[in-house]
Amino acid sequence: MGSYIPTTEEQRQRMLEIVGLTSTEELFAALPEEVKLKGELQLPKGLSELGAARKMEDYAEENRIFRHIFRGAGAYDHYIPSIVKEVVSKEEFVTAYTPYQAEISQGLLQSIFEYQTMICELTGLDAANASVYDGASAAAEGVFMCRERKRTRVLVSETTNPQVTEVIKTYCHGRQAVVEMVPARDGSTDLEALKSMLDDTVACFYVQQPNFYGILEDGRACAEAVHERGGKLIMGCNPIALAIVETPGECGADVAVGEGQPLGLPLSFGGPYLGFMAASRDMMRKLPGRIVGETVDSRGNRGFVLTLQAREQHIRREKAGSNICSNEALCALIASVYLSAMGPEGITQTAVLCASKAHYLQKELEKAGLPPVYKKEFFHEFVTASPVDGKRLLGALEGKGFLGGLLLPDGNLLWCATEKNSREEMDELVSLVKEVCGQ
Amino acid sequence: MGSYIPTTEEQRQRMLEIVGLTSTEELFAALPEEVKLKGELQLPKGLSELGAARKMEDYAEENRIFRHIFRGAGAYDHYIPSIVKEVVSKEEFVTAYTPYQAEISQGLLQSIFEYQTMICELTGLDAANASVYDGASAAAEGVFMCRERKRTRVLVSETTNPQVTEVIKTYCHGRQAVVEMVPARDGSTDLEALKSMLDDTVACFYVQQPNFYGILEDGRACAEAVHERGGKLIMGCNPIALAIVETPGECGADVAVGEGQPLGLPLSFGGPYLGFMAASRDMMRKLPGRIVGETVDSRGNRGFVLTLQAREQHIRREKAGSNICSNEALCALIASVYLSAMGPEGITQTAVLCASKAHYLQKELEKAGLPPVYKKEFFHEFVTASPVDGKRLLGALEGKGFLGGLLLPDGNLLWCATEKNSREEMDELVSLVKEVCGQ
Amino acid sequence: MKLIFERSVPGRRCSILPECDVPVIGTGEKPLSAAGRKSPLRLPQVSENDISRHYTALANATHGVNDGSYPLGSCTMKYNPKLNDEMASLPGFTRIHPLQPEETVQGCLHVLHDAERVFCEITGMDAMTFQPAAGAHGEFTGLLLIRAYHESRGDVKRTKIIVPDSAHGTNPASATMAGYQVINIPSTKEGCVDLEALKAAVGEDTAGLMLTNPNTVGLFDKNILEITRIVHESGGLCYYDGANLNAVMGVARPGDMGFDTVHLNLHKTFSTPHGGGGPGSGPVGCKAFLGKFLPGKEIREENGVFYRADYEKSIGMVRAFYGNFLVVVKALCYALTLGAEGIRDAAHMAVLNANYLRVRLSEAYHMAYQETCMHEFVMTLQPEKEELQVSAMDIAKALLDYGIHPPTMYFPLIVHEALMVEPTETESPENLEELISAFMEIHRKAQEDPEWIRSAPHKTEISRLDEVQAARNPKLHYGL
Amino acid sequence: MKLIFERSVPGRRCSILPECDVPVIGTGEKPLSAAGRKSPLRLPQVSENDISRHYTALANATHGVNDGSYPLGSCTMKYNPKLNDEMASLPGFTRIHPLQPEETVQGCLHVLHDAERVFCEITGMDAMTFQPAAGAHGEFTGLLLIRAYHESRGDVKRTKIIVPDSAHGTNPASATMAGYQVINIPSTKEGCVDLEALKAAVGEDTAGLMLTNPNTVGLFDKNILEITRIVHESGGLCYYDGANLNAVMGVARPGDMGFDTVHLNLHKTFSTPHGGGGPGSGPVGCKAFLGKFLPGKEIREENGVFYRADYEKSIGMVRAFYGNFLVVVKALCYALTLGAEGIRDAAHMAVLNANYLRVRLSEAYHMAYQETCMHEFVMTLQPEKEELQVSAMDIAKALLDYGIHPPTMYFPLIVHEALMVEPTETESPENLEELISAFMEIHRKAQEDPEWIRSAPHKTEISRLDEVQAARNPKLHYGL
Repeated sequence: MGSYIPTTEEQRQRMLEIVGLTSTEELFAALPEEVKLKGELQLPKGLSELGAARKMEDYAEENRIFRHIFRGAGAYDHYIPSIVKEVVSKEEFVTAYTPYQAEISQGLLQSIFEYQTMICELTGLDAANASVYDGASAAAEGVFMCRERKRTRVLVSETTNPQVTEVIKTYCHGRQAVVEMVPARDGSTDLEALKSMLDDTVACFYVQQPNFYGILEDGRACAEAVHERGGKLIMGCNPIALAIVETPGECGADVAVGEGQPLGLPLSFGGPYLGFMAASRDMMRKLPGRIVGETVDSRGNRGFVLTLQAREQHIRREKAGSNICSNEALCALIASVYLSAMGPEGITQTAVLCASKAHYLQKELEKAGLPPVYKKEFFHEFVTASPVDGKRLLGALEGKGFLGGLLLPDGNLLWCATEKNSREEMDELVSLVKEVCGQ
Repeated sequence: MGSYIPTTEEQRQRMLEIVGLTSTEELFAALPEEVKLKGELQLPKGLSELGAARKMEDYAEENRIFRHIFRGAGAYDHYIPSIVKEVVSKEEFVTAYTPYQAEISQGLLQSIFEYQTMICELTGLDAANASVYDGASAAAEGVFMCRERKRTRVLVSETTNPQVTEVIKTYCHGRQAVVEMVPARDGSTDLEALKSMLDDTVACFYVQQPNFYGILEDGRACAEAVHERGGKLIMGCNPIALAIVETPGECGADVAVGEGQPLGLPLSFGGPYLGFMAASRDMMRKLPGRIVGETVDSRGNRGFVLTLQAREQHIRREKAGSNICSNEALCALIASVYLSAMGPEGITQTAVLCASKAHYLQKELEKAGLPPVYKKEFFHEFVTASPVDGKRLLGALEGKGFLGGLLLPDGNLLWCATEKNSREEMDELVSLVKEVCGQ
Repeated sequence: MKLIFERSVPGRRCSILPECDVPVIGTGEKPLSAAGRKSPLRLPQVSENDISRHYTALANATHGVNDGSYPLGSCTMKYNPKLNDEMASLPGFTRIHPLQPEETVQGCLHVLHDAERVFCEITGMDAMTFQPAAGAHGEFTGLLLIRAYHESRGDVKRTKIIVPDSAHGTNPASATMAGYQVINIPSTKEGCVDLEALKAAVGEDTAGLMLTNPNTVGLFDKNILEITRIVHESGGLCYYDGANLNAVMGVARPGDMGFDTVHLNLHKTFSTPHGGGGPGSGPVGCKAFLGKFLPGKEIREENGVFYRADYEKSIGMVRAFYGNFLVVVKALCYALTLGAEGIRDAAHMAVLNANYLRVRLSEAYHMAYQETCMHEFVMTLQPEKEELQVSAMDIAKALLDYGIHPPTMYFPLIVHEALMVEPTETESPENLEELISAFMEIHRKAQEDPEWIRSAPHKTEISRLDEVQAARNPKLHYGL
Repeated sequence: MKLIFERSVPGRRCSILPECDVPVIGTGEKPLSAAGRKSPLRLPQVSENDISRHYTALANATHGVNDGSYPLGSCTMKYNPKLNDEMASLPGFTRIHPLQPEETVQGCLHVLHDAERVFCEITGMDAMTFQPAAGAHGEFTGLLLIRAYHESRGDVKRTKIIVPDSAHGTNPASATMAGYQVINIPSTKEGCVDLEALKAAVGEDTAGLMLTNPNTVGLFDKNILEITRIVHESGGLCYYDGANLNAVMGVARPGDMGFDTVHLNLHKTFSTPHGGGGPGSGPVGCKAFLGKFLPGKEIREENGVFYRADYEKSIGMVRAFYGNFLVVVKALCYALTLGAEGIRDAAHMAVLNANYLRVRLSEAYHMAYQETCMHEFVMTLQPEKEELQVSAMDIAKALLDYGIHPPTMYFPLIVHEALMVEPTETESPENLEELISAFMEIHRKAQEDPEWIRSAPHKTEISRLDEVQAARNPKLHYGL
């Protein structure tokens, strides 16, 4: 049995004496006999550290690491600078709790304040929170922010990542908000359809930028249409893309949310990830979760505290706008360090590299017989048809260490390229594709 | 080109102005034209961080990691507790220089003081230094400690790790010290031969415990023999074995040295490793390298400083006993944390596990047709004969992910087992051996 | 301390990425879109050295478990074994895309599968989802299960969730998020459920009850079987808030107390680090009859092969993918290390430490309840407040000068001037002794020099902060 | 701070290893040997939590490059890029046994091979060994090469090594270790080699000269070609101490200055962290004619396959295996990142930073030399010492209160009350500004209140320590 208990048997006895008991079992005398567990839990015998390490390594080795990844669809394989890993492994950051005691948590609080500033910069909006669970739950929380008594309809573009849509629906279900899908046209939101669906009962419209197919949506047109009918626009954004595309702020969005995983978080089979949220000044006090604000201490020094807590569940209880308290603080720290290491030039370079590689790949795949399905502007993902069965094509690639595009329900493939994909690697991918497609 | 220079072009210009120059080239005006490099160094173009990471990963992937290691011979595959890696990756420990400024280096100094205490405990001697380069150079430095004007002969047991012997010889060459080998008999030092070689010209005798063949030497008998003729005994010890075998102090050795790699350092293709050194009180001031001592500050608080610096080269220059200044401080820290995590029980358990596994393996290999060559007590290494060509046997094992014993020049094999080798793994090894040996 | 933005110098940068090896798109003459970003991107422009020193300074200004005791009630700030983090950082876990083909993620599915079995056994549940990313997220998920259950039976009149007034604030907030009306019921003097009040509250509109046991004052509710029976008889279901599981794991199981669904805080009970407020993991377990409603996918095994299957009537997803997977890896590693015996022993020691502290501190402080506590206990500083105008907050702040993280302040709401203390099982007797002597010294000083305590802390870089100004005139980002 | 031994509690432990799965030998009734250990093994008995907190406290009491500027002359305390450490911790390097078969260590041999090419190009040498583990170890190795060379020619009368009096103390110590007699020659006023003295010193007994250039006062010796010519003409060889290479890498090469052998301090010039005093790496390069004497094995490549070969007349090994291999990995990663351009740029910036600091500090401090310096410069506090009784040591200690690591004190020996300042290229102008303002403020205070400076530091946990007591009555381990 492994144990992290420092107390020796002798010390326990002494402590029990002082408490006035003779055995630890007596500590549980208040428990009715009927609820006490008879015997032991049916679990394997505890392991030594070496034994546990072996066991966990065995699990890890049952997975297959792909050296070449061309799949995104919500989780992106970006380069993580070494300094990011170094900084976020500092024990203080890893082991601290939520910074309730501001005087001994200024480092953590300041890091969140800096993170909030960076998210405001990326999104072009006025206020950001300290993060939520992931991009999908951020989208759902964003929708909750926009609900008003008479506005119960929630519009979501069909071009949204299906997982995000599903989470929005799950969150809305309990509250009887009606989620309706705005149809797509040639891979992007059908603006005419959107307009026709808008009325005074619509709380908000959620659109993803770039959308699930990698295509750039017309955020400004969406904002105009929605605002015209008094609704709110929520944009779900890829944070890397924000370096080179119009920001939610520039588009006129009310709320911006997104999955922060591209900002230095490893793929990790889907989590922990990072939901970021920002809002215009009007919506600031509706932001869920923790928010850090600047203030002064009793000696006039600048300091930081958790603020606007009056919104939160531990004060408002059932009247709170959200129940969230634990967020993804360490992931937010990762994003901050990542954005600092990249800087404005570096993050722009990342975006440009992603776009450039994806466009190169798209052209080369087209030559190899995989025509693009949509003709619109895209960022670093795109959809192609496949002349052969998609599963067979992907299987052949996997055999060579390539994780190809995601097979969509309609048989098309959703590809992704990032700054990590070299031309050489893409050329190799393309020749493998050619082989399978018999060119 | 990658760069870690923070200064921007504009800032450089401003600085140059203040210095009174117009270009950085002018800073080098003092250099004769003839020595200035014409053009650029002939090196590959500098890489981005991502590019450098790729390149280094490519190197690493050209190596083959063995999952099952049964080879020692100076580098041992022990389990490294997780806390060890965590502690020694703390930036302060990694990036600091030698603690010359004691007031802001108390942490580092204290850690070395603790390390010295642990080495004294392991070896049973009175004083230890802050470490030297590795076990082999520690042995050579130990020999230098024992040289006296009229004693120029250095005896080394033939059962010593050949690399250690070679380093001792290299070190002694310049100083005209004569290194002579004391023959072995049935795998351990021939005590009678030793006695016959001893006289008033012998400075010291170096014996390894357990010796290169894994066999336990009679340290006490060596000490008695050497001391009778006024020489010194240096024991080169495996630090794990010291938990269960007679210590150099108990044997009466004057100096103990050894390779500290088993104390939490990874194999790392041979380095960085850790040379530890300890000595009896008489020899204390002859210890080379840095030593930390306890003292008090001007307010009476306990504190630690580098001490006995009068021995060292930056004060004594050509009269110093050794030239060593950089040591292996971070490796010494690793050893300290390792020994703290293991504790007396844990380190004893490690030694017992090593011995038990090795004895099991030896018996099983014997059954598989690999008879032991020596019949003496051993710790966790032992020599067997091989009924088939050793290279062929090892090659077959390597094909299955097993790094087998080391092939010795005489065709025998030197095997090693540690606490990491499970019975299951050893049984698999043995059945592979049986296969090859045609049993 | 400077902000990272205040260290920024125009043009300074790290060199992370290589030049583009394909035709460049998205910048300059080849903009990606007419609607390119126009506003400047004012991120910090710093060197790697700047970053290293900046975050070193921030870390030094952050108190972690590695800096000292952290007896923050209800948060179970135990020591976080480093092995768990090391294992979660294996490339075989971190480099796995969540949408890889099933045969290439057998290890991940195996982890989720085994974690489900282990944590079901500990809670006495039959099935479990790891999608929820935190405790509150788990509560919400559990309530959606309850909703789905009633809806599946066409029982649409059940619109109310009963919550004791001593509950964590997340409980009522989660109930509201799940579309329920919250019925608060008062606690007894002992902080336990008032059976009469409960009986009065239940009815045909009762969807369920949310409860933590041991409760938020650190006592085990002896009437637990009666409580869950009353709710069940009304047709409602019982939800167990796992925040306090550390006290009873291996000793008693929510499933055996009559609960139908439960969430765990892996980041509390199973020693995965809190990360300054997350990522956590709030898996939700349930009895077999609720299993078909779980979110996400079920992980099944057949002949050693793991595969995903749809739940029959899933409530949908509450998060993308599989939840905070790496946190689950850490918790599983921890649970496998402890085993049945170690898990129970941790609970035993957590409770012994709490009682030892309670008894020792009773010499100076007033305990809100006199009984043997579970893993935590609540003190009331009401007497000190009245006599010396020294509040719970003042005592807490005074502890900062001793390098000790204060207990939870002003919770639960039912105790005035509350300090809730939870030492956890990983604090040694020597650490407890330090804690006790700090508490005692502070109490003594409060008598001798109350103003000194009221103006604490005195040794921290930053003194008490003006929270009112922060909220009244919110400054939520750096004014670039 | 408590010692780890003072945190020890009998019986406390971590649970690292599993039970034995084979018959137990070596303990109890089955002792390994009659001569088993008898004395108790008094190692600390602590929990993992104890260890985590103990070493957190020690780290907090240790100043690293991550804590602030570190202008320690002659030590080149530049920023250590994290990538280098990350790469050196790849399992593909750390999990390789040094005695694995050649075909399974191609990556390691490839690293050594490429590192040899890169560092030979930078130094202008033809061959290089990575066996030496530190600078002094390299010096010793280089001198053994010189010895082997003369011996191979039967030239046994060369028993002397010439060393300038400004040299690092390791130079004469290394010469002695290699069995040579040391001839100290004086420096000129400029800290350079006195050509006349050199000419007088050389002769038939000259084995060689040891020199660093730029020299230890931070000046480039303009007569370098003359110096090496004089030595060569006497039949001696020239050894280059690479401690100061950071100033001239990519600008001038020791090989082009006439040196025959050179050591590098990878842990200085090539930015591998110092680790509190090691592990370092002191590879030794040499001209072709010395190559056959190198220690260890030569790494050769044929058709992309790397293999080891014996040097023809090797001096033997100076360390087991291949040296501090992981340090070489870090240095190679660094050199590949910088490339030719970056390496030269680092030297340029290191020299510019030093000169900028020198010029700015000249406003208050007295410089030992007035010329344009290389990467470091020497101030003399002799005037302050005489006028105010404030010493170089006092100024250094006063800097501690500003969070700045002081410069090297009292070196070189030829300058009285010396402070040797080396900012390195990775300190930003803002950091230099902080350094300057600290130096200026201290200088001002030294005039106003010299006692305050003499009793510095004032803000550190520990004040000045009694070094005399430590040496007189050595207490070198904890009294268990």
